Amino acid sequence: MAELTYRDALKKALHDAMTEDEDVFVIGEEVGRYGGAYGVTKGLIDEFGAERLRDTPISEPAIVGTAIGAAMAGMRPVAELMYVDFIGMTMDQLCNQAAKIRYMFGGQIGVPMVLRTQGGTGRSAGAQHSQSLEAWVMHTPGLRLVMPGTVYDAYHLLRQALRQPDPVVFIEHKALYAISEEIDLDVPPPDWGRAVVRRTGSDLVIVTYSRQVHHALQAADALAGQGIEATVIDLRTLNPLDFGTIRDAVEPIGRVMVVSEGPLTAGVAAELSARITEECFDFLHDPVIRVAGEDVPISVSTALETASVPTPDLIAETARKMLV
Amino acid sequence: MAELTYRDALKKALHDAMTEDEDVFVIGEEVGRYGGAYGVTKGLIDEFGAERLRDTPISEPAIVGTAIGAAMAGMRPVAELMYVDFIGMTMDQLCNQAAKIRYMFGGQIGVPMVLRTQGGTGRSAGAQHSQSLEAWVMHTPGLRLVMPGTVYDAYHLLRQALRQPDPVVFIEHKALYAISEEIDLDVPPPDWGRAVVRRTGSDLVIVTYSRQVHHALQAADALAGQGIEATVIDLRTLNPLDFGTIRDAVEPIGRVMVVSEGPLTAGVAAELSARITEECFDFLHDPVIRVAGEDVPISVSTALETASVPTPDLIAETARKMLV
Amino acid sequence: MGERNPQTATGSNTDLVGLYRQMRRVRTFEERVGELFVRGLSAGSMLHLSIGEESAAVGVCAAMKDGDTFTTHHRGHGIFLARGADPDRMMAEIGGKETGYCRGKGGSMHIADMGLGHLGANAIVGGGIPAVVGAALVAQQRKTGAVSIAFFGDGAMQQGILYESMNMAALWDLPAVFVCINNQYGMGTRIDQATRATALHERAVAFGLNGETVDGLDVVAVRDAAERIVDAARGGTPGFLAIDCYRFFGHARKDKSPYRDADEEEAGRRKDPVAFARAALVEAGQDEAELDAIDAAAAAEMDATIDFAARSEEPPLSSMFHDVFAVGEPEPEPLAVRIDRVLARN
Amino acid sequence: MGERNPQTATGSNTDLVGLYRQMRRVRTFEERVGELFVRGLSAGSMLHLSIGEESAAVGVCAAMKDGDTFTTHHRGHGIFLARGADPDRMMAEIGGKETGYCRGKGGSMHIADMGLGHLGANAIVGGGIPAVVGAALVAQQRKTGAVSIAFFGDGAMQQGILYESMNMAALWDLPAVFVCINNQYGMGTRIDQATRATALHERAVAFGLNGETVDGLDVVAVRDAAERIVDAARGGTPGFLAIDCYRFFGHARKDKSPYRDADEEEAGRRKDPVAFARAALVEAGQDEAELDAIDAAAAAEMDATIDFAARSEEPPLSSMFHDVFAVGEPEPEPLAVRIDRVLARN
Ligand SMILES: Cc1ncc(C[n+]2csc(CCOP(=O)(O)OP(=O)(O)O)c2C)c(N)n1
Ligand SMILES: Cc1ncc(C[n+]2csc(CCOP(=O)(O)OP(=O)(O)O)c2C)c(N)n1
Ligand SMILES: [Mg+2]
Ligand SMILES: [Mg+2]
Repeated sequence: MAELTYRDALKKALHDAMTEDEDVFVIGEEVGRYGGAYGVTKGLIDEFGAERLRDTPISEPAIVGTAIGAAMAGMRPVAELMYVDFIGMTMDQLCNQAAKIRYMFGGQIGVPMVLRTQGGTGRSAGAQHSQSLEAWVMHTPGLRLVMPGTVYDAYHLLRQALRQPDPVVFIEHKALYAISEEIDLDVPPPDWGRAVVRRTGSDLVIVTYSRQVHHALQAADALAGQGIEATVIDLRTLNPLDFGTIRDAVEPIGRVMVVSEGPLTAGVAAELSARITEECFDFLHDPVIRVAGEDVPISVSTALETASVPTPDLIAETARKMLV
Repeated sequence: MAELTYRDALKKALHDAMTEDEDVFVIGEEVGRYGGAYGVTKGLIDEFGAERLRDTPISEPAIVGTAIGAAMAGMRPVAELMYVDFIGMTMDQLCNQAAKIRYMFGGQIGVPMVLRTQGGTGRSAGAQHSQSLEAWVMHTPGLRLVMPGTVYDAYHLLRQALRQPDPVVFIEHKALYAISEEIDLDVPPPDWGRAVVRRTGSDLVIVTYSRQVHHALQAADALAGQGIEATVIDLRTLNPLDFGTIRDAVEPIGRVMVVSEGPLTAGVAAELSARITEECFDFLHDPVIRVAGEDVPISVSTALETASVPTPDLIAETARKMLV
Repeated sequence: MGERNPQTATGSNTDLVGLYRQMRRVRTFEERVGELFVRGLSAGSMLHLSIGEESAAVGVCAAMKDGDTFTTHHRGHGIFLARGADPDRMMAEIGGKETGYCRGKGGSMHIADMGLGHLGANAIVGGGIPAVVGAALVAQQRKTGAVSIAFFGDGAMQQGILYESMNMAALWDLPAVFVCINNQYGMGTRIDQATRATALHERAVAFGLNGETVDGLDVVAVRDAAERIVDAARGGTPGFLAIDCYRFFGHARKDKSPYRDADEEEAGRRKDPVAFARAALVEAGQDEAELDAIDAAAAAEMDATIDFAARSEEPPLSSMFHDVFAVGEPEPEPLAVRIDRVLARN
Repeated sequence: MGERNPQTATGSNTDLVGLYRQMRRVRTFEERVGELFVRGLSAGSMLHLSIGEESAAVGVCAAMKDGDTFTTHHRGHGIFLARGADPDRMMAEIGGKETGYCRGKGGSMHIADMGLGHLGANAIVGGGIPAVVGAALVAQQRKTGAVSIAFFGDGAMQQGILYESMNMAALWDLPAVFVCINNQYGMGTRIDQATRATALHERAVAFGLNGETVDGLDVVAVRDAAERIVDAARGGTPGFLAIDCYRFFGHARKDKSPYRDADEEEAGRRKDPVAFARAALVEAGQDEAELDAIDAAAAAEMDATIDFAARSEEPPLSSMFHDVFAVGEPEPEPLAVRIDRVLARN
């Protein structure tokens, strides 16, 4: 058992993977000397050197493209995008190249790279540094999508991502880097692609991922005090999506809230809502309720920023309304 | 009344807008001398000159960025992306800049530009030239999204788009350019943002847009021969989304299929399904059924290409199953 | 076109005293931004100070005229101020307040003002560059005589969109100027760790632009170079200007620059364009008391900005739904309203 | 590293006869692609012929060695063939057939073969360029001695990603080469309508690369220039080579090039590297009958490709769900199956 932060768990995952497999290397802006904008790679350069913590110019499209080429040539790059907000510059390389190479080339070769990045609100970083863009990735066939919400998962999901044969987009949450947990990393993780039930309750099911797991658990605690018991599912990976775990929780309860920090319209919450409705229709007492980001850009004003995405209060309040 | 193709209706819309408003100009690859990869702008350069049909280098990010600057400086650019598949290179300019400028700058200024492009399957153009990526746009607050399915709409929606104060992404379908209709363009169009019921039937509602409107109508004809009557709604614009028209059709019938050419997961069909379920839950006999693109890249093989997206057969077959 | 320097309400900037005054105002403003942060009044820590780069902002703006437009990078306070911004509204924006230029939505990295031709600061490295191509295109077509200037850092020299934009500007003979404020660093990366091609203007020349590099120590030299480049652009030959300077402090407020050594930093900070201008003025016989008065006026002016920001209100929550689309368009439905509607089944 | 030209099973390519043979094979293959289209056997009309550009493909490939890797643009048939591709499998791929290099999923614009180091053709202009930076990085780290070459057209010179990629290659001393096949046109846009900077290699030089331009008329000159550039890259100095040639026909199969005049086209087609090599050989005393035999062999070889493609099967529908992810991973559930499941409520 050790007390570890999310940040350090990620660092340890990179450290351990790089120790085990000399083909793993990190490439991105400020990943080496600087140690990463959020400190995830701090110190790794001392152990592994500048070739394996490769600082790049500010050239996001070419960073992703370089990782693709390196992956095709046999190595395992971990490309870092400092903010997921910069993914817009790389969508061609990511979605037209990395995601399609195995398919277009008839299965000849894959692109075993991990694109590490971070998103979400929480630092008054404004409209271009606070987004949750996972829906774009989830919509693209050929990409895996991982969004760890806990320290333990930060470690193990990154280790698992680094064993995948296909490109993985790994999105951390900027508001989670400092959280810490007492964990035993030697406890074997769930299989790749499995969701985890973080809390069990018989009144409603909350399906979520990344930072919203914490918001949901906080809300669930508050609700428990008022006699409402929620099950909280942490999806952990959005592709693969573990629908079995969702179904098992939803069918006996029939009340579901899906929570995502991304904008409501055409987002991850829409997919979850549609899928749950399709597969569990006869069990639902109410429509699946989406609690998501407002359909607005994120403001730098802290007050507006906070109100633009789901809060524990909104989740709890919504749950109460669902159970009236 | 005149017989017009979708291609020529678009051309006429540009022509008429450029005639009325000298601030309207077209900018993009091969829009001038060449007349557009699909011939939409052919001949316009003769009338309006090379400044208003501005051929550009192959620099998609800067084309969109240039249009943004020109729009902010007071003109009305129509930027053309030859294929929507190239939008990946421009997602930063489109979604971090164009979409957010009004908001980030506190309402000081808007970006009244139209990004014209085309997508979809139908020409064995392979994985990087056949996509339906509208979900990425629909998920981005601040962007309007127009997807005309008919000749009349091609004309009027483009005219309306060119009067919007905000950025509009206008996605044509490559398989529609050659369709033709007898139309009277002087019939005033529906208000901006309104859906249209293309066909009325009392057994199920099909909600769709762009080329799939035709597939849905074909399927509806086939179904009619078998005693099944479908209502077909053509959304025309995905943002704004005219939910009222959907609701009015869905509530009395309670059976809904949504059809979209884009990949199923986290796509437009998911949003429509979620929204319809939320708002019409008590009226639904069955879950909303999504008929969408398979979660695969598009192949160049015609056989695979055709089978990768909804066909009239699949729509009809699904409808029959829904009514068993 | 108007005269150069519409911003000099407080005196001509074309003489060195005026340039000095503007640089001092910028320097002092940035110091107050630091204070705002320390006092917990800023919205977040993403504050990028342009201390050490004042000659770039002031020198280039001295070459601009009424009607010209520009975009900046994330380190753009000094440029906007030199161009005539109201420092109160800037500071309020940095504090995320309703009285700010963007009503508290934009913050330090997204200040803009259409009245002064500021088409926007940008938090995407390179993101604001192509907009000047569009603005220049409009100036050319409408024959307004205006130029449009993109300001960015040395880090943006490695963003492809710069080359696409410069190529278009050259191809179309646009009145566009690309100004690279080379403070030697992009976060922790020194320019020679980002490229082998450190003679930055040569890249622009290879694309067919007018290109120069100037030492930012001397604001007069910067202004003169900027006048050459900007005037040529006004005449249809787009240009590029690199201004060498040094980022005195960390990348943003929390960065202590551990990646560079103290000696280098000390030497870098000796390249101080404000001190250099002051010394030159004194050397030329300028009365020091007058310079002290300028400094004092700047201090008073900028002190007031903090009070203004502190006194200003946060934007109302309802403003969250404004300005996604134009006024008059329906606003997005707030989630809570929507959820109530869904649960009420109507 | 191996010898140069692993592809020359049919004879050494380092002499002009060998180079001629390869160019003839490319020319003849492309002619057959045209036939495939006319006969309705191709998958679509997005077929981009490299007729007129044979010296670029053959000359550069002559400088490559076993283990080298490369990417191409959409007009890459000739390059791949010169590198040793099986023309049958190429033609089958162009026809969208199961026996093709990519099992009919990729087609003309997405041919690839890992065995020959072909990391893939690309339908995105510029899209394949940065991958060679990655491949070169691996070659450098593993000290394999290989180079990685990006082939692209003059149109891609205006894509920003090229500059980002070249900058990285220079910064890291990578064994990477950027080859621009300048056929003067990007669709209907002549190079001087796309840029003011038509001395293309100067841009690479400004980024710190080795850069040259060579006339593509003479394949020997191309090969020699390619050897200089490629050998230097193998030694850690990345390079850029522009090869001047002319796109003899339209952009793709349906384009009749109405935007260029007949005189220009005729003059352009006189810059025929195949005819030039043949004339040079004859001049040097080469027996013409031998050259005729080479031509005949190429014709026979390439005729057979059409039969092969025509005889081959379409890929089975089930293959639609293969290769989205690696073998062994669950495949996407077919929509029809899913719908049945939903409607059956299980
Ligand atoms: C596209 C993009 N990539 C990375 C970043 C993160 N970032 C912000 S500023 C910066 C350094 C920029 O350096 P430079 O352009 O020299 O400007 P300076 O900060 O020195 O003024 C980086 C990497 C960003 N904001 N946008
Ligand atoms: C990113 C992108 N933009 C535009 C296109 C459409 N397009 C295909 S080929 C081409 C011209 C390319 O010219 P060049 O690079 O010179 O290659 P060439 O066709 O002459 O071989 C264009 C514009 C594309 N495929 N990808
Ligand atoms: Mg800098
Ligand atoms: Mg070309």
